[in-house]
Amino acid sequence: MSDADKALGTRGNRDASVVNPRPAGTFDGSRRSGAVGPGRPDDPFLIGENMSGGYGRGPDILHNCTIAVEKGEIAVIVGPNGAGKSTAMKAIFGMLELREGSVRLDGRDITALNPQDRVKAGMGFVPQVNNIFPSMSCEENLEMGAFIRDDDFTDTMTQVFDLFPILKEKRRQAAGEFSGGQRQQLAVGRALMTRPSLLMLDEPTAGVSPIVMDELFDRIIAIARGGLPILMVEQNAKQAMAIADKAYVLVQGANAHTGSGKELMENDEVRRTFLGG
Amino acid sequence: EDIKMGMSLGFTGPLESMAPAMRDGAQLAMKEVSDSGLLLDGSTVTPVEGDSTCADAAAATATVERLITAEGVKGIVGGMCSGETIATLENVAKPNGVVMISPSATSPALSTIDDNGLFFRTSPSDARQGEVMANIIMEKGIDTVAVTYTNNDYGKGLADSFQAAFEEKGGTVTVSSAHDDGKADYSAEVAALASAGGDALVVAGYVDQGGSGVVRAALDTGAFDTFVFPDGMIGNALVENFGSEIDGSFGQNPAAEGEGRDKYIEMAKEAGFDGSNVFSAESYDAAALMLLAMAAAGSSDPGVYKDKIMDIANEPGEKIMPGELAKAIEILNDGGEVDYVGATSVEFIEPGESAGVYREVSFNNGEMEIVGYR
Amino acid sequence: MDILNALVAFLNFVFIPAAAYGAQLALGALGVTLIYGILRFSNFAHGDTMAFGTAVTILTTWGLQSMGVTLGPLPTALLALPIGIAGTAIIVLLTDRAVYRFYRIKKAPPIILVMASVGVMFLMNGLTRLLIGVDEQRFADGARFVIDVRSFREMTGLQEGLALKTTQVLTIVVAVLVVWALFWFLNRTKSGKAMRAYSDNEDLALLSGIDPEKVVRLTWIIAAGLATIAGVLYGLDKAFKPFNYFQILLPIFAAAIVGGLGNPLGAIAGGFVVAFSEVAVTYPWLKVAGYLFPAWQPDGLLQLLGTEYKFAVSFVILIVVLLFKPTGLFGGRSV
Amino acid sequence: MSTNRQAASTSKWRAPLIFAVLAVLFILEGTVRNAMFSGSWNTSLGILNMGLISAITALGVNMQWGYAGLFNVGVVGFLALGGLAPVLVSTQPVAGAWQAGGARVLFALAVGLGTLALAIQAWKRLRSGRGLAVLAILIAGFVIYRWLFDPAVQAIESNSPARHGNIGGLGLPVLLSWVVGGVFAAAAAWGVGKVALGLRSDYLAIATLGIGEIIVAVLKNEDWLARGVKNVTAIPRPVPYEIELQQNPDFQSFANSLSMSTAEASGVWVKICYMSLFLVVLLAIILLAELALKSPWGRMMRAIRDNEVAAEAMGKDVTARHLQVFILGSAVIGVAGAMMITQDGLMAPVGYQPLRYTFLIWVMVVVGGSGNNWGAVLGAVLIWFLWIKAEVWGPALIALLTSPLPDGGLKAHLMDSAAHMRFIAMGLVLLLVLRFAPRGLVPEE
Amino acid sequence: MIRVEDLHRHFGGFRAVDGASLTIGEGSITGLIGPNGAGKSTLFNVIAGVLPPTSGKVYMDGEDITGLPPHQLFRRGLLRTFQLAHEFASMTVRENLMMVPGGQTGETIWKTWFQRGQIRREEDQLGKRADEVLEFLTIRHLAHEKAGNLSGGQKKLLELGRTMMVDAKVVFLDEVGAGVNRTLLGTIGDAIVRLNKERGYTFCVIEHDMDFIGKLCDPVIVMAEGRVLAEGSAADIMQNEEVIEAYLGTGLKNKDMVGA
Ligand SMILES: Nc1ncnc2c1ncn2[C@@H]1O[C@H](COP(=O)(O)OP(=O)(O)OP(=O)(O)O)[C@@H](O)[C@H]1O
Ligand SMILES: Nc1ncnc2c1ncn2[C@@H]1O[C@H](COP(=O)(O)OP(=O)(O)OP(=O)(O)O)[C@@H](O)[C@H]1O
Ligand SMILES: [Mg+2]
Ligand SMILES: [Mg+2]
Repeated sequence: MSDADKALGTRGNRDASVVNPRPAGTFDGSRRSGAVGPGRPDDPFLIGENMSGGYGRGPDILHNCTIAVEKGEIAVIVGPNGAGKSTAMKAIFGMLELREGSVRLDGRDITALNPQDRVKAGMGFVPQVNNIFPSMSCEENLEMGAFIRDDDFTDTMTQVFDLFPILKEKRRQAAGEFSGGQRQQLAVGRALMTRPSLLMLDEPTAGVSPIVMDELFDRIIAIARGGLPILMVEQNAKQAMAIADKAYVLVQGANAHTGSGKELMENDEVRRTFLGG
Repeated sequence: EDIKMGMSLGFTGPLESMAPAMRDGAQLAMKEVSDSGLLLDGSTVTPVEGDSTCADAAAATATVERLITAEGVKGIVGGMCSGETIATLENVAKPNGVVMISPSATSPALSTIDDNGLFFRTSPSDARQGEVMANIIMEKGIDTVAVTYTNNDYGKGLADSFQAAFEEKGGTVTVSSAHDDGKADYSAEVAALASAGGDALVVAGYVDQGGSGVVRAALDTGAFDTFVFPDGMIGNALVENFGSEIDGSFGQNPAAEGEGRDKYIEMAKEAGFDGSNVFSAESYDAAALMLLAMAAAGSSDPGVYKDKIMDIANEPGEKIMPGELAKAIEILNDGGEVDYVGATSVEFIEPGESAGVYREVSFNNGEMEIVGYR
Repeated sequence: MDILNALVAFLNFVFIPAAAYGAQLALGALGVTLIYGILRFSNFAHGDTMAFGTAVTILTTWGLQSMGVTLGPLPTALLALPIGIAGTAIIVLLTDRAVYRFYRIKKAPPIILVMASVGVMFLMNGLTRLLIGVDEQRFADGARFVIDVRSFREMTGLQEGLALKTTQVLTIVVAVLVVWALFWFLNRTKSGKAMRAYSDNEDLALLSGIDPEKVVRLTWIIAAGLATIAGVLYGLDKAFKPFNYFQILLPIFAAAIVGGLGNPLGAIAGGFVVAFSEVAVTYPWLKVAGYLFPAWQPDGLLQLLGTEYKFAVSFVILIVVLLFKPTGLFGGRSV
Repeated sequence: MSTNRQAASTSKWRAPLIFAVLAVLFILEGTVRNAMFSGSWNTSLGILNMGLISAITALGVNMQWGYAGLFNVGVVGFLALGGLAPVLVSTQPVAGAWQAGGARVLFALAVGLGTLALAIQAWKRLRSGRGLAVLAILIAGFVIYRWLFDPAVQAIESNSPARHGNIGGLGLPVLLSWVVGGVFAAAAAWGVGKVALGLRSDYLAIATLGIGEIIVAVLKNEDWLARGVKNVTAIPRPVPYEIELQQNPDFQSFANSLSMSTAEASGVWVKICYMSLFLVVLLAIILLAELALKSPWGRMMRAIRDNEVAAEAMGKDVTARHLQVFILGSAVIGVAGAMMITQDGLMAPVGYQPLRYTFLIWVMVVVGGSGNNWGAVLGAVLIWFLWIKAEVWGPALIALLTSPLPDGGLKAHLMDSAAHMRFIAMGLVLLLVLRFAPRGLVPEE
Repeated sequence: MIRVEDLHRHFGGFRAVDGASLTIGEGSITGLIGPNGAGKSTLFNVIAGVLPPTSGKVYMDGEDITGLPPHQLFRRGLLRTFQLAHEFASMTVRENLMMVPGGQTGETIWKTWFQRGQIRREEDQLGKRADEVLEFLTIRHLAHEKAGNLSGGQKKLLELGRTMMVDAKVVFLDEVGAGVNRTLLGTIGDAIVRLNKERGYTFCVIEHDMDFIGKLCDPVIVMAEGRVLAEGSAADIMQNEEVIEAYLGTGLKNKDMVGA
């Protein structure tokens, strides 16, 4: 999971012990889904509206935060470290209990659904960290992406391989042995395998080389234009803003600025304080 | 008066399968006395059980501590294993001056322990059995044997005393090796024994423990087909487990000639348990001895009745069989004397342990036959 | 020089018993390793789960026997096995529901689960004893031997005998089948892959739409199956006594660890390493040497160490194996 | 990476409160007589004393696991090794044993250790053919060792085998043996740690599991050392004997003034003496441990436990530190082992069962709250109390449960098996405690 | 300062580092870039003693340090950060920093029993230093938060912060920038320069953000397929055809589809 395992091989006291040291998951997989309610008229395709909430019994991280994305659009969330970007993504994906606010997708209120059911409802998510299955081979990782699909997914797999040739090359290798950037590519590939109707990416380009980043953005644009809405968190603000149809700047868990990518890029203050240069 | 009698036996732990029949035996005696209504002007006897775990000295000490200081028992049937018995005797019974009669702790170490006259046992020291066994084997014309013993003071003590006696008589012990009870597999032990060879295998273990495991493996691999079984192995379980596979084997256990034992087994059957189980009869006798001593001393104070136990166990006096406790108390109440024979032909030698009369048995056609007594 | 007799002696006393014992340990270790890999804790209740499963199977076997159902030369217990597995599966699922699930949801550190399993071990232990008592129980029937010592001697005319018990053959055959099936399941089926995925990264498994509760259930059912099979085979080959099933936990864990916890292949290899080192290192070579070099009359048993130390020896060997093969027998890969 | 690792701070009062509850339990046990409690101070103090010993053992385990994440599954072995010390240090010398072969045994052991050292050196120094060289050294060493060792052992063991047959003790004060017990265990820990630490962590598990078995096997089978399974009895005490007290007129009047029987008073008095000794040791260990834990040393240990790779990169010598705590923890366990044998007055190696001395201790540590010293103490005393009381409470529970059942086979069967309720009761208690205090009674702050 | 000679590190048959030779000059800020999987992190891990090399040598100040364990390298002043943050999750952020300096009196167990005063004084100083570092990294408010609860970027900052707790000679930074806000990254860049100028730290930086590399690093080393592909000033490198083809790329192709 960490590159320690991959880098350290056999030395040091860090393998299996009688007490399994591997981190367990972080959220409750046994939670049952509640009922799906009706959406509201004029809703965007996905909207997390007025979300407030935090981790466990801790303080609220999100304060009345709203994020939305339309079909065919790319929405980008930026903000300082610790602003709550990842938290907002998790909230939309049901991995966080919301104290207030609702999440609505495609005309339905899905606030009460658990993450598994949101996957079935067509949402795909690439988390910021721990986003691969380290001991499974690259190919199996992709297969797991297609877990909920019953149809033949070889086509999709070919597409992913076309997009990230390195994955094809290393298809039999355990993903835990991948370099940082390779993992990131695999993680995105895995999400694409789901054939989601909405793709959420938490810093998909962190650690990938410029050339791959360009490829990735190209692909994201193409996917979005194909009708699949994309919601992503990015620190690589310059590039991200350039392709964003809509951008949110989050500060301390609340919406600070909203607008199209260009608008925000042209706003001097925003650029200096949040986008770097 | 309501006299409480303690039973400190290993109801959980390695010998847990032996404990219930021992408890039932002791209870049988207590019930018999209690029902008679004759002891100390109609006193009743209430048994109190405690789990000595057999293996854990600390837990056993705590148990006996409870029996004595909290329940206020006047005597204890127990302990079960020698180590635990020594610990409880030293730490609890002796300081509190309570009598303990162990049905099953056979370690020679208990013969020499400084017990203030409080400790007795209805089983003989293993030192004696070793000799008897050596004789029996020699008489069968077998002069080389392999020995396997359960790795505790009982097994080790018996194996040592046997080896000494056997070698003195000119026999050869090809190997004397331990087996641990409750282990998953005995192939290694049997391989070693087989390699050493011998005309018979002496199994100084427990029938419902490693002892059977070793016999099983030895039979299956064809390593031995004649076995010698000392007391820990003799029991119905042996015949049930092996049937006619052990035909030609033989053994001995402390039990005296006469109707005492048969009678006891019958009584046990009526009471709903198997009296032929190991040390069940000894437990009956242990309880009976204490109760009769109380009658003789006219007091349930262990400090007083402890001195009567030897008298009760030995001559002179009227012979008392199992089931005749009421009669015995009557005699004692009238100032007479009894010689308790009981289920195991009790005969105590100094320092308060069974002299050791042994019953020789052999196995034929899947049955255990009594050959004689010595 | 009498190579044949030497070989037969070796096979009879070392190889065959150790192989059967190894297979029994391997099956046990497989269950431990599976739970470790997927549910992330060392299940100390596994030995008692084995005992429980065997107890249910025995009761069923007796039922079948009293109805006159038998399997010919094979033990009737095989027929009762499915019921034993089902019973055990129900019990472990109930325990999961009542005990482990809580900690799973709480994300308690694994040590808590380990200790909870100690609690379950106590409970299960008591339950088994309530169910069937503490005595040794016999339930093996059918033919005892494929070849027994006497007929082997007659057949071959050799001085040494060779016994091959039905249960030994059965143990090994079943072990091979079960292991094969498990591997096929884990590597080829969707559910198996889901289990591995869950073991790798719970959160991401969830994000891929895998239902964790289903994975957990499946794991327990398989573990119950493995435990019951291991327990019954062991009981058939040796004897059934609840206390022994606690004792067997130690070698099982040793086996699972040598193989690398969480690694099924390792568990199997570990089982055999433990079994063979226990039996072979303490084996006195006197008899074999006697056949090979009849002229040599050594006065000892040619035994490296007494059998009292067999377990100790097996541990030393395990550690040495690990020192020279630091990645464990089969790398550190988990399920 | 865990979301819910909220600093759910537990109340300051929690530990004192649980201590108070425990105290009440012991007082009840000492004063109230009913189906639940025995109402005897002897019982109560007896349980407490063993509880204190368990507490010290638990502290040792807690150092290893709670501070450093080292999983020691061989607690029983270190306890047993500690228990050897009173036998070797404080029992009376056996006449003739040393002459029979004491020096030769020591020499043989030295040769054995020397062989190992030589082999290790050879392995490190030599380049080519070192496998062969080491093997040759080991075989030669083993042969010499056995040649020296076997006759000496035979001689010692045949020196009045029924009563002695062992090398005997030095006749020194028994309190000294507590320290020696710690040293024995520390030495074994050093060996184990050298082999297993710094490698994969399952090595430690298997090495400790192994050393536990090996030590107990040695104690059982090496009769010359401590009579093996024949047990050593009459180990001297650091406190007076009850019988002596009972015969002392002053004590008799003292007992009378408390309106207790002399027998009871003497038992209580002896137990209080033991208790004081145990408490002194316990508190001293806790004090030292707390001082260390609340310093940069403790911080470093936590860092290592959290993330060894990073700690190593930050300049901490992880292996050396692991070795240090492993030795310290084992030494503490060894001291407890010596104390236990002193209190029992008996060394019976058969009693060293992993269930009781490894698993139960682990239960104590985890129930108490691993990483927290007071937690370990609480857990130990509580669990030990329950373990003993389960003997009574288990059957009581089953009687209660079966009371509505009609008399008959099932009820009789259940009542018959009541003794096994000890396990079930223990299991239930453990599960309940873990359920309501999943991070232990007194979690690490 | 650091010299790597013909270093190989193979995983099974795969050559992650395949004969890399390079030098990191004293007082430089050396950039290390290259495509994903080029072997940069592996190279770092070998230099930092986390992975043994298959063959080859690493020298520091002319001394052979190949295969020394990390804690000894730390004592020689070689520090590193991890690509995936390695925080001490259950300790507070402040403690994460305070544990770093070596040779603390309170780290010797018996001194914790007898030298309480000395330890307290040292702790005060360490605490101050830690607070300064936190201030600098803009996470002072998180001083008492458990490090495990930090956001991805904050953990990266902490990772960097640790190297600022001691006087290092040479610091290896493995993608400090990934996941860090760009404004903050600018500040970090400034800090690196300051440490380099004022305290004479040598840096070796892996980074995929070319702006950052361009501003900071001289020289820049490009790795590909386990070997050094090119070396030179940032400006040169960015013009290098080979580098552009393997690593930098030529920008977005689908740009025209933006802003429908
Ligand atoms: N333990 C391992 N087993 C097998 N292959 C490995 C292992 N670790 C790394 N690799 C392979 O070595 C190559 C180099 O990995 P490394 O992490 O050094 O890349 P990198 O240059 O740091 O890339 P990135 O920029 O993506 O972090 C990769 O192709 C990776 O798959
Ligand atoms: N598991 C957690 N438990 C408690 N608090 C958390 C947890 N994860 C994050 N936080 C806190 O929530 C706040 C927001 O974290 P989040 O991960 O959403 O930030 P982010 O905007 O994604 O930052 P980055 O760009 O660094 O990834 C941070 O202050 C962090 O300390
Ligand atoms: Mg984030
Ligand atoms: Mg990298």
